[in-house]
Amino acid sequence: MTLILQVQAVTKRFGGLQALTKVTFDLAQGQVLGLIGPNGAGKTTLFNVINGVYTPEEGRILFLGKDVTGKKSYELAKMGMARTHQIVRPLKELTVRENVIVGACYGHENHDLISAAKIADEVLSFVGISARADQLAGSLNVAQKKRLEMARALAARPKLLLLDEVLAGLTPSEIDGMVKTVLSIRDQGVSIVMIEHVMKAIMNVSDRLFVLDYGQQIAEGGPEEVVHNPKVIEAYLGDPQMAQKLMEEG
Amino acid sequence: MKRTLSVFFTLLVFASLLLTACGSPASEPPAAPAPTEAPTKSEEPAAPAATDAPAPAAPEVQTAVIGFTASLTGKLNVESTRQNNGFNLWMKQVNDTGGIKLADGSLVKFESKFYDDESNKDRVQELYTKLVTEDDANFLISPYSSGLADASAVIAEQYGKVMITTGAASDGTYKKGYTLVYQAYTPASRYLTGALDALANADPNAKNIAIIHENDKFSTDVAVALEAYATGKGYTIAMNEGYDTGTTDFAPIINKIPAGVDAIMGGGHFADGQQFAKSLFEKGVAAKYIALLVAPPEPTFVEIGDAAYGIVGPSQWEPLAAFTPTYGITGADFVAAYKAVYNEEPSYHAAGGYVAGLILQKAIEDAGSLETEKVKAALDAIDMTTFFGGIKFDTSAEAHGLQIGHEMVFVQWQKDSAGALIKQVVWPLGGKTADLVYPK
Amino acid sequence: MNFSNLLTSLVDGLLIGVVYGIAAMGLNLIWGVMRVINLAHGVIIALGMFGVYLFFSTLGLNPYLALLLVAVLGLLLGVLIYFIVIARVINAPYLSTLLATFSINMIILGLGTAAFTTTPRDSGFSLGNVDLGPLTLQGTRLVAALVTILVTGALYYFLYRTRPGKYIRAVANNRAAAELMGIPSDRILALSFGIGTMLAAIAGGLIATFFSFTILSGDIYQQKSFVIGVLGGLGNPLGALLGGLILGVLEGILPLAMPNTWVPVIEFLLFIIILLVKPSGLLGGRQ
Amino acid sequence: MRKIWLNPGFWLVLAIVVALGAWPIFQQDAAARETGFTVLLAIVMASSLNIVMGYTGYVSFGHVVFYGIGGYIGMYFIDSLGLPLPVAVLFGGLSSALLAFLLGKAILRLRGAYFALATIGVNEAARTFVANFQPFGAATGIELQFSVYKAYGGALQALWLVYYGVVGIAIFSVIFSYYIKTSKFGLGLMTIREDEDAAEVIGIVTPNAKTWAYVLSAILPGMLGVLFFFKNGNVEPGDAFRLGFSIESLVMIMLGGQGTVLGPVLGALGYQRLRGTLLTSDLMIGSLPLKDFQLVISGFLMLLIILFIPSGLVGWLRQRFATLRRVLA
Repeated sequence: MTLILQVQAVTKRFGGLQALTKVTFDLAQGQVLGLIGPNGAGKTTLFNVINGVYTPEEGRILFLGKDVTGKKSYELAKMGMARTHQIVRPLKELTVRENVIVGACYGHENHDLISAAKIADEVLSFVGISARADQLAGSLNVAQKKRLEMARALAARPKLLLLDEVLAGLTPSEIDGMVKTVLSIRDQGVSIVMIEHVMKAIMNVSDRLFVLDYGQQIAEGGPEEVVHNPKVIEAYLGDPQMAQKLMEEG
Repeated sequence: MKRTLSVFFTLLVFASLLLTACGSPASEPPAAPAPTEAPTKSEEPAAPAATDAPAPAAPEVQTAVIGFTASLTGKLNVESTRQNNGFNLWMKQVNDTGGIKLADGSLVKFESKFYDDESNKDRVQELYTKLVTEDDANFLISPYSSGLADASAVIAEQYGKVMITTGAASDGTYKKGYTLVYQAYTPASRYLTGALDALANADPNAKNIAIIHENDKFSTDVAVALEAYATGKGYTIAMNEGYDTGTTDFAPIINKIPAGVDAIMGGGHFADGQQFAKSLFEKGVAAKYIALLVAPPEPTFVEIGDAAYGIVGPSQWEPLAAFTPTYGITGADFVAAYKAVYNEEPSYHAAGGYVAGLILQKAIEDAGSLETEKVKAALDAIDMTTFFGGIKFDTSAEAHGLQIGHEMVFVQWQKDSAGALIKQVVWPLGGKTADLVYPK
Repeated sequence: MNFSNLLTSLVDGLLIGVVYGIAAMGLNLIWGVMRVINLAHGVIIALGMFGVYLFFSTLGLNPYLALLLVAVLGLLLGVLIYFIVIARVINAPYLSTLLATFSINMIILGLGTAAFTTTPRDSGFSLGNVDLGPLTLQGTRLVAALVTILVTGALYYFLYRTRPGKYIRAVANNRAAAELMGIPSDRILALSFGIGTMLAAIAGGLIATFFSFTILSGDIYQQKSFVIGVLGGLGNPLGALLGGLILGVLEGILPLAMPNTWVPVIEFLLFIIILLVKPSGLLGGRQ
Repeated sequence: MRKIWLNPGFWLVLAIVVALGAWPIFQQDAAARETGFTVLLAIVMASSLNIVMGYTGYVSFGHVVFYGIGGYIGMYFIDSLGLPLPVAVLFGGLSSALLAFLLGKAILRLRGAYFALATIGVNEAARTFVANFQPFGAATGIELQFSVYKAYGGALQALWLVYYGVVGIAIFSVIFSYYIKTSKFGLGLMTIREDEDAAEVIGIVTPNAKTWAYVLSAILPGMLGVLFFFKNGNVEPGDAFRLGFSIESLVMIMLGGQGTVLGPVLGALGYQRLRGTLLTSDLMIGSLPLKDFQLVISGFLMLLIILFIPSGLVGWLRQRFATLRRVLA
């Protein structure tokens, strides 16, 4: 089993604030890792560090077995990493198709416009927004924008996909659709790290869960094992609703 | 095919667009004389001069168009406006007296055509080409500054039109090989040399001078020529430095003036010169002699009050300087006529505008023709004294058209018996109205 | 170069620096509160010059009394410009605000040139000189320094001690949050723009008491204001005074060490370098 | 779809520029040529600035720096080294590109208004530096002898030659502009314009893309500068680095519509014809000539456009009439 991503004792500080403390985990090829934790636990920061938006103060990140600590986002993209943003970032004045073409053009396969257009059409129908292809991206609704965001990441044909709360703000039926999409992405052999608050969905999707609290990793393992971990429940008690949910689901 | 059709359609749309876009120039073929503007041959019923013309056997009257651009907006608008006024005064006078009689007996009256060049170079060539080809200008007058005059000179030469320059003082313009460009003013190289002569005359022992000038083409040309002239005469140049165009705070450069300097010379244009004089005064700089470009001769220079006292400045012309003209009106008549029309004292820019017309008038009279070649020959031969001073052009190949007959006069702000500031001509001695106050 | 020469240059630099400071203050305030670079700043400075000049030379009003009037007119003009123009583009991309303020500049400049021509004016006003050892200081410059310090103090008091001032700071900090808290952001922004133009007009009025000027003279102060803004921290109106002093001293001292015409080259290179290294300004300031 | 020659929008913009350029040549009319020169110059300045501003989203007040530097280098080569005009024009373009490359590496790190401010600084630094730089004549600038035109068959022929040069550059500039817009590179630039951080995550090497956009926008102004100053016979720092010229180019783009190919062309044409008409108009407002108010009128029109149709003429048409999108590139 090859490791696609290795995060080794990564620490990130903002001024006096310790955002991540010695975070360590591995992700094997073709697996889905669920990243959970209360608000402000440092999940998106961890994505930003993996993705090259921030450089960690300590620790190393290995992608495909190579040390990529401190590399720029675009270098990682060229190596086959793609991500979506928690707050969607459509390129508003471009059409939906153009948005996705950009992803295909500048991903690690480095397509020209014509082959990128083909990939874009495939991906758009895969995520189910082909009908909107010629609309300006700014005119989509939230759910469509989330799908667009995913489509753009997929068009890069990534080896590793970082999904930041792609389910937030969706209706239950939209969530079901999106979960299916994520699973079929995994079935194509793409490794995924996924930040999510919708516990039911993430437990269905993830092979393993990884829990962050105040920048520290407090648990890691299979979904069932993790949600029964007392430390995790304690951490979520700061967020009573969430603790309640965990208890129910457990 | 649909696609081909749409291409075709687009081309059609474009073609119609184009027709409308180019409609206006197309409707006036350039070869035909423009019907409304600038009639080349017509009577002038509206002009009061029409009544002066004797009714029987009226000679043919043609109208010569004199074209130029002026800086109605932008940093040179004052100088430019005065120059226009002077020129218009000349034109009015000529037309009122019935025009100029040519060799074939016909009369020429004048009309002017001018555009705003915004004091920048972008459109100068476009506008001069328009003046020549669409407005059918017979003669041209240059824009106000050297840079713009250079650009317009290319067009004048190309179309074989005589151009009189006023305000384009840089010598460089006349050393570029133009053959039809004639300078009405004393060139930059001699702007301040007279001020040095005046100093030498007043105090043979003052040998230490500082030159501080605006860092632009005109002022730098003046400063370079002055330094060369001064070193040639055994002066020490204690400093020669520029300041950026638009400077208002002169304290830093004034603080650099070494102690023991006898004279400070330089300056640039009006605004900076005025402020420079003011700052020198306020900082109590102890120079015995201060000579600055452009600003001092202007009547509004005195707004700075006591700071103006003792400041010397070169002027192309002064109302007080009494030259005895061999051609044209006297200085006193010019001043009276100008005041009557514009209700202000004429500055040298105003006189320059007038004299540009006067030079053309003399050349056309001598040539008896409006043809460029004949007028050019007449201009080359001019050697006259007007109310403005001597006028004679260099006819050598190296510096054709450079003004060599005219000398600057130097004014100094002095106090009259009542203590009010007045402008006196102090140099050349022949034209002086008062002695140089030295040390100031 | 001797000591008294250096001292003179230093003091001259401080005196002009104060003027630069107040000229930049308004630009900085407007940028800080509404993220608008006001390209009409310079021409409003020039209007301030003409205001004081006209009141003084035609009505014979004391220039400092005239300055008060000019300040009030400046405030009104600013509020007017805000409601007619700025309010409509404040949420547009910043290019719109740049060009909108630039068109205001063109309009005022065109009208100003038509009305006043570009003949330099000089108020001819003087308060005499004060001699201090090797230094000769003009009264008008000292009063200008005093007025600037008073204005800066008043601005500080206003921003930190009064309700509208605190509102302005709240809006500058986070407009959306301020609106949620019930602060009438439109009126606060109008007030800020008004104060910004008022400061420009005051700066112009002060300059008119000791320098000659034309309708185009504001430009140079506008450009210096950019440099000062970057020195003192863009968006920090109080940093402007400090930035102005730094620039003034640099302009005073540098010519002693190099040809005068190289000073602006150094000045603008410094500007670019600071922008690159520390865009929030040498003296920090909010980002 | 991506093939340029099948797109009517490309033909429309090309045809407009070709027609504008060809008109004075067919007429052999000098006044039309000079007007054409001014308009085409503006078109090239606006189109090239549009690559940085419209496509990439970086507002530059320093576009004229490239025009000025190119002009100076070209004039220096003609005057001091006696190189022929076409070579000087090439060198002008290349040196501007080189300058843009170095500058871009430094200042394109800044975003938004900070970049805009830095470009003002660059413009002023360049102007004051050249005013001190002796090889370029410092404040006096460089003057050409009238006889240089002899090598090109006299001033008349030289002016026509310069005009052909400008027509060629203008035609090239719109093809170039269209090509970039429809290329993969152009798509990358527009991604940066829309969201630079997202662009990096997607995999666009933003520092390189921005620098190349800057370089590509600098070449043609550099070439134009040589032609313009050659035609005028002299160059001075104040003419070469006139901040107002950069701002006028921005205005033209805004008028026509930023980010479109046709917009800067129509904007430049409209702006220059409007200014030209106002400057030479004989109309009077009361007792004052209209031309005294040309600055006011231009400012007022510009304000109206910014307030009411901020996407410019072409942008507005594209929004209003979606069917026109294919025609209005």
